[in-house]
Amino acid sequence: MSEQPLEVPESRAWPQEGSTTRVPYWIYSDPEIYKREMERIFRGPVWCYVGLDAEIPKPGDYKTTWIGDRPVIVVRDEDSSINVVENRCAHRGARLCWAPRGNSSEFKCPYHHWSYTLKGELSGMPFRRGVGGKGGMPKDFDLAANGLRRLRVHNEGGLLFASFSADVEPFDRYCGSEVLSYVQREFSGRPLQVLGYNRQIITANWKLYFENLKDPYHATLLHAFFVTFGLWRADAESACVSSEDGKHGVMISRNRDRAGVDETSTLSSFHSELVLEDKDTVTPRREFADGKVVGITLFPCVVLQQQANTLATRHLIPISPSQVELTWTFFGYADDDEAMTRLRLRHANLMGPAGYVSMDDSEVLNQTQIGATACPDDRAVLEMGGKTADNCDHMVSETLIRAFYNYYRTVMGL
Amino acid sequence: MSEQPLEVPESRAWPQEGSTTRVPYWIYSDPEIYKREMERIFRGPVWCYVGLDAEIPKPGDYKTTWIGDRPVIVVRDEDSSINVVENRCAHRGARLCWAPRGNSSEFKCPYHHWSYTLKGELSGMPFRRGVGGKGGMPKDFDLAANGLRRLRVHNEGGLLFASFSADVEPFDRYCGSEVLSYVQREFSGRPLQVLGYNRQIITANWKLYFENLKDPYHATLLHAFFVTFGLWRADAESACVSSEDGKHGVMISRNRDRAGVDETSTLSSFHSELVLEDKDTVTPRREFADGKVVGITLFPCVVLQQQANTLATRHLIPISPSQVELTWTFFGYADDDEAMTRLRLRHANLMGPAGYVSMDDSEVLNQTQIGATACPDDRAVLEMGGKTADNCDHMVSETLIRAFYNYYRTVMGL
Amino acid sequence: MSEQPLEVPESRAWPQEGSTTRVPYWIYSDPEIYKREMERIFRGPVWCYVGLDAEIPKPGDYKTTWIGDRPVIVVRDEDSSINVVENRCAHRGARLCWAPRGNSSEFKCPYHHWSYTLKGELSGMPFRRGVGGKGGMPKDFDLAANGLRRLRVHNEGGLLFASFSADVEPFDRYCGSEVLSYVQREFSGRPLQVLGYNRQIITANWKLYFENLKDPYHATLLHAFFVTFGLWRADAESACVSSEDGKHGVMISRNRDRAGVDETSTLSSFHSELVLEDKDTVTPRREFADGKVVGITLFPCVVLQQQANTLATRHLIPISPSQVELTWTFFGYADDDEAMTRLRLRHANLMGPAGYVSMDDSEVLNQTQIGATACPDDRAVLEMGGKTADNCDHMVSETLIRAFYNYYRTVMGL
Amino acid sequence: MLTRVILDDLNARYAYALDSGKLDLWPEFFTDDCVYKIISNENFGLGYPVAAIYCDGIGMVRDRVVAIMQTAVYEPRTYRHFVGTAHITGQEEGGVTSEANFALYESIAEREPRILFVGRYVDRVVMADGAPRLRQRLVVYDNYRVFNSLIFPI
Amino acid sequence: MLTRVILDDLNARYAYALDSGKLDLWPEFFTDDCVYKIISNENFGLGYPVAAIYCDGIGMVRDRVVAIMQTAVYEPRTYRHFVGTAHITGQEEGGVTSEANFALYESIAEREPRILFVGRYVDRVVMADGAPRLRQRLVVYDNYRVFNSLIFPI
Amino acid sequence: MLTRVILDDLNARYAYALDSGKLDLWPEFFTDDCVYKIISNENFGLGYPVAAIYCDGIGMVRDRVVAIMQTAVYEPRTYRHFVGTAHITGQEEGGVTSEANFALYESIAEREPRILFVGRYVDRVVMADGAPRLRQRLVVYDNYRVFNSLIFPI
Ligand code: FES
Ligand code: FES
Ligand code: FES
Ligand SMILES: [Fe+3]
Ligand SMILES: [Fe+3]
Ligand SMILES: [Fe+3]
Repeated sequence: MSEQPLEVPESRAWPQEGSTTRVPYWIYSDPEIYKREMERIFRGPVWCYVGLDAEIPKPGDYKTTWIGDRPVIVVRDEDSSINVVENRCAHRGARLCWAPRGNSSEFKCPYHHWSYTLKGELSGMPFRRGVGGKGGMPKDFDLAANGLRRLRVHNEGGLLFASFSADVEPFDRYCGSEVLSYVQREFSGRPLQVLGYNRQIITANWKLYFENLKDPYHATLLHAFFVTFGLWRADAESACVSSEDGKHGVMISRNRDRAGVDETSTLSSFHSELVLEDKDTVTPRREFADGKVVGITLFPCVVLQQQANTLATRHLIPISPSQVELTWTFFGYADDDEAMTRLRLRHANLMGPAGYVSMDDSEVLNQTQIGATACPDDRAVLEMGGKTADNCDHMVSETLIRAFYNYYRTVMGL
Repeated sequence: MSEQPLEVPESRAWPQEGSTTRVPYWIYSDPEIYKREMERIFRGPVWCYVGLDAEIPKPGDYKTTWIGDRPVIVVRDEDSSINVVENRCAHRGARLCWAPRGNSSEFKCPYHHWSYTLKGELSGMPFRRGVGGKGGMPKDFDLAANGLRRLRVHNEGGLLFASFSADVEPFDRYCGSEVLSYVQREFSGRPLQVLGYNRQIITANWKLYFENLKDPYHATLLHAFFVTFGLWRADAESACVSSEDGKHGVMISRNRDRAGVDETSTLSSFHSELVLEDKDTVTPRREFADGKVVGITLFPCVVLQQQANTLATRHLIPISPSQVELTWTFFGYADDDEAMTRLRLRHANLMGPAGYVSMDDSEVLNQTQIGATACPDDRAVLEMGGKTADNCDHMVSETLIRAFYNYYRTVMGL
Repeated sequence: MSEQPLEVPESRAWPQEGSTTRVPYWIYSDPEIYKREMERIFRGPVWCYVGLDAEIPKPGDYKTTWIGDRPVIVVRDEDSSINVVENRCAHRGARLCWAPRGNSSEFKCPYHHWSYTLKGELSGMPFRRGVGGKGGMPKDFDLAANGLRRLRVHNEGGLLFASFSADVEPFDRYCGSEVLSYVQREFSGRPLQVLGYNRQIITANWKLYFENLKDPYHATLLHAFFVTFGLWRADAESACVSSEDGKHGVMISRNRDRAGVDETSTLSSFHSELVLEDKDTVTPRREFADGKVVGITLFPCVVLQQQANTLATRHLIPISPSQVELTWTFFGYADDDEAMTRLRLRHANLMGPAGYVSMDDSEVLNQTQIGATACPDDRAVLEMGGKTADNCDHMVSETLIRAFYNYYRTVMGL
Repeated sequence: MLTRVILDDLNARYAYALDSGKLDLWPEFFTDDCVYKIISNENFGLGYPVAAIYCDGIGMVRDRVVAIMQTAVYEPRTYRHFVGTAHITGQEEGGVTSEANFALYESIAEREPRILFVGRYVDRVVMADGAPRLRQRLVVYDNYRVFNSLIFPI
Repeated sequence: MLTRVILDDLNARYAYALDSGKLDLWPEFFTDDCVYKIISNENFGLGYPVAAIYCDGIGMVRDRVVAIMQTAVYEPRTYRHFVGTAHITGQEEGGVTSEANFALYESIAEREPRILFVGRYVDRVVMADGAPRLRQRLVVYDNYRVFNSLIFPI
Repeated sequence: MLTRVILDDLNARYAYALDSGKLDLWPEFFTDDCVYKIISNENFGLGYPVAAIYCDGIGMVRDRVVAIMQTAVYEPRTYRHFVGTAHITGQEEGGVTSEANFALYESIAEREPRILFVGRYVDRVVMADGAPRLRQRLVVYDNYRVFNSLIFPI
């Protein structure tokens, strides 16, 4: 039962002119491109983020989520291991679990009560042998052949990933050692505690959101709040690091003081007169030894955010070419003191749909989607910081986006 | 002016493996399949339900409805016969009748006042001969060639059917004798009275709703209310009957007492402690001599429901691959006594969008549509009661669905 | 970077039978036809209305609008000339201006602060030379090659038009002398003042709206208000005038008294008993020397309305095959006396989404869209006033629509 | 005695009980001989008796609660009621007749919030057991059809 | 004397009259010298006088009713008004100025119910002929444009 | 003393201040030691503290106003609040606890109006400086997620 072949018209050719520095706008709205992304990327040999281990602490705890356009259940088994199975009954296709979370010792489909173990094995159904000698399932019906599709799973320090592909690389090779070290810096195995969610629709293609987090330079201009309070500044000690193939990216910087006499203070986004009454909102407490602020885009669907004292995963769930659900899961470490939790919650004001900083992003990305959709045959120009996709030791660059699209074109055959 | 040829990709091949017992999920979401259904089924050689004779009792009474994606008017002519015409002006395409019902001696289009008889014949228009010697319609304009499209009509004991096809079989042959006998059991010509409507959107493909009414076995599991009060039980004397070609189906059972010591009482859906204060809600009065409860799916768009003392037609009007409007028309017999009407209204609590029983169906069908849409290339497994499509004398079977898809594949060329 | 070739299926063939008098319904709903319209018509060699000169009186004043599916900015430059540029940043595609209007000395993109002059020239961006010697744009980055797309502009007596095409004819040749004379009758250069907007979605294809204003005959039937108060009557001295190629049309008539003994008084839309308390609402003051009432459809996207004492442009902005935004800009002359302004506002009650007359149109056009969408393979019959597309000296004719589609077929290759 | 302000209080408590999921409190708002119906404006206007929910007496009101809680299968959701200012349309034996507009929103996981029902309450209110209670509440909805399911009372 | 509670009563009666289709009662809510406009927030904010419905004096209010009932061609529909708690913004000769938020839903056969208008009433209310009446009601709507048609007053 | 009618007045003034864009008046509705949160029903129900907007003390309320007015980048829009009749749920030291349903509509140029949030206020109201003020306002929203951005307070 192979997928329907995807036909992307030949006119969908990547711009020849400086191909690394040009991105055609049709990738943000073409439904055939979107279908191909679902197939080759989200159901391909990738590790998709599905949640935090701390969301389902007890055996039988489950959550439902999506990998691209496929619904899945993430469940903790009796032996505390994590299983990920498709959230779709093998009988006639009903979603098995209807609630976002729960605890159960088995999955029973409401329609005809087919029952599955937490591993997705079909364990039985009513009337299998008929009623009063009549009806029932055929003798040769094979329970073992009719279970749920089960995915490969990886738990990296509390971050849960799953893959539809049997051929996906081991997680460490998938990340590459440098990106992995940044992941492990935040997810070292130190137990996490969930602080809550923010869920929003971003009215833009999922890649535009991903690009936004591979673009450190916009944050020094668009985000007046950042600049004004020194949380992200173009003159801070910074770096841009990609995995070798370009699919993952890491933006590294440092929180600084309020801007002094430098490039920043001449920007229109810097408001020197602005003072907050609650200083704590913009005063991070140092918690990582290296003093860095790190944002990681882990292909294809998660951003790992550490900014001031707010930690979060941002899970991208594409809904259509022009919409993506963004689930922010805020967390701290289980051993955080009260003062740290207080800061994490205050700093969460920068993030989410009403975030002092993130609000700008959802607004500008919607505007980008409008522009890109209107003119599919035009293209973006990505030349800040040069025309290559090399790592760099500053943030005045679009190198991570260039690296990303080099990789994307390979996977997508574009 | 032939239809645009429909191109269903070759990859849309029916699963080879046990083709009678497998239904591919792409039939529930593919827009090309949907278009082909509108053409080959709804505008093909079928009898589509359009209403009850009792809805338009007086000459000039009309109602508007849809046959698949085509708007039609069902009207009682001066001589009390029933006409069905397309609800679309022959001039420039405006819908003629804008209200769900009314009474009129002619149809006059609001746009340019073209007028039609109740048979759909164009009878005239203003300014046909111009004004002051100027303008007007050409001399050779032929009123007779510019009427409304008129459909074939059949009235079966008060049930009204129409067909776009000149080649459709006579209604009795279309039903087959056995199914027809069940239709005539309820619609014997005994005058009906309308008790009211329930209209709902089912957020699922129309065929999923049709399947639901060809699946007696789900009702014993999903519908805890049914099981608990003995209105539908797997151990009741039952049968599944298809028309020979498989397109129509009849589910037959009996209302029983509350469950005793049998399979039912061990089901999770059986709630032995549950007691209603109003016993009448779950206590049918016997009205058919055979004591049977009968549900008929009459291809392609109506379910004839008799359950407890509630009688209704359920009219399926597809809106898109993922939505179908379901119009329930509740009725009784014109000579019902008051006590019977009281029961019909009470038992209507089981049905419709908030029905004690039907609510479960609209919920589970939406979940099935979600699952099927997400995984178009997977397929349903229909093996309950065997792998053939034969009639059976019990309800622990999916035989009626298997029969239906055998027929469907022929019509659809799949 | 050429457009993706548009594939309109061969089955989309114009009806052979009397091709000038038949319009197939698929042109109102087919998405490929719509795409081709955007390309060949709205981005083709046409003059698209974009607003009134009086909307942006001061240097730096701008408004945003759309030409078909492309967002544009209309701005008054320092030297008072008018520029029209695409509203989309050349960097990564964000819409530049987010508000419907404003005043600015430059356009600065919120995302990365690329700045453009009011002519659309890229004037610079932050960090072009990097920060602290790192990053920045490549040395060979050419500001001049990365500006906004600028459109050709024409100002006809206060009416602003723009074109994406370098090959568009001069405006006078584009109109033809007769149509141009009617345009100049109302837009003679006498200064205008804006009185306000009415914005509405018409739930119909944009061409159905355009047809409606090329169809003087419907107004005498559908619009009971018109007929009853003599504002538009079939027996008034009238004419229908097309440009030679058929794309523009002019309907000319006269306001008359209440209907007397003639064709009108026998119409069902004439209500002889109807009396208004406020007579001024239906009593125009003569303002044009010729005593005429003139409605002009200027291809492809504006209607110029003069009816009683209400003057307005009606701007058509297609949203999808089945929806068009209609922006009414009501205006008067800058030197109108108070009494005239009072009448203009009173007579505006006839127009817009709640207009005594226009309300009928939005209702009937929605019904036409429903009918046409349901039956794409059927066609309209346009024979009122004959089968040719000649001008005529009465209003009992569909000649302007026939002329329009003769032209449309040529442009669209249908 | 049964003033408009008292009816608004009653409606606020009614909405609060339903929206906070305290379904078991819902029967308290009715008299023993109550009639409660959720009926389309179409049926209501045509004089057809069929309703989406039809309760004739407090027993059927209580049965509805029990059935929803014990036998119904549905995706979890939240309802949110908005009730307009009440309008007293008449006086009658022991109480008043009144109407009030209502709107009902539905929120479900992974979906946008949706206006599910809009219409009016057609009420008969009396004092009973020391509190204003509904002898009749007809929930007459304007919307042509129900979007999928109606799980809880309105 | 014209308290907030009285204004809410007025608004409830007003909504009831319109929503129950008693269009002929609508002029009763106005004074003879009234101004009634349905105007976009865009025009209102820019100081443009053009309105979707513009009535200057009770005659034009009555004309609107007559024209809708006798000449307008439209698909049947139901409107449902929600008016928020009134807020008195000032006192003036013979009455008060006040504002109240409103939302208007439209229900049409074969369609889902739709939020058609949302905005605020900007009112001047006076006592006249023994009842509170509107000397001015500006229906200032927030929505950018009207979805197809506006048939009845708001 | 803090009656339901007074709470409705408070809510009407609160909605008026926000909907007419008088953001600088918004902090006036709170006590100095206030808590203001816009939090999903999901987080609220699970006991998770994270909120879309989290203000602990009047300073953070004022900071939010300043930041929106001076640093936020957003497309212009209008919000319109509807607040249901308040329901007093309890008495406590110096005031009352209460709840009221709310709905928030968003209108943006070139778009249809949209129901953006729907939910309930969970309030603690006290008299302070001669007026009823909010010691706590939890804006608990039912909708699963936020459609794009939330710019202004609710
Ligand atoms: S669909 Fe799950 S048991 Fe039938
Ligand atoms: S469209 Fe019906 S008369 Fe013209
Ligand atoms: S998108 Fe405009 S400056 Fe980057
Ligand atoms: Fe950002
Ligand atoms: Fe069922
Ligand atoms: Fe017209």
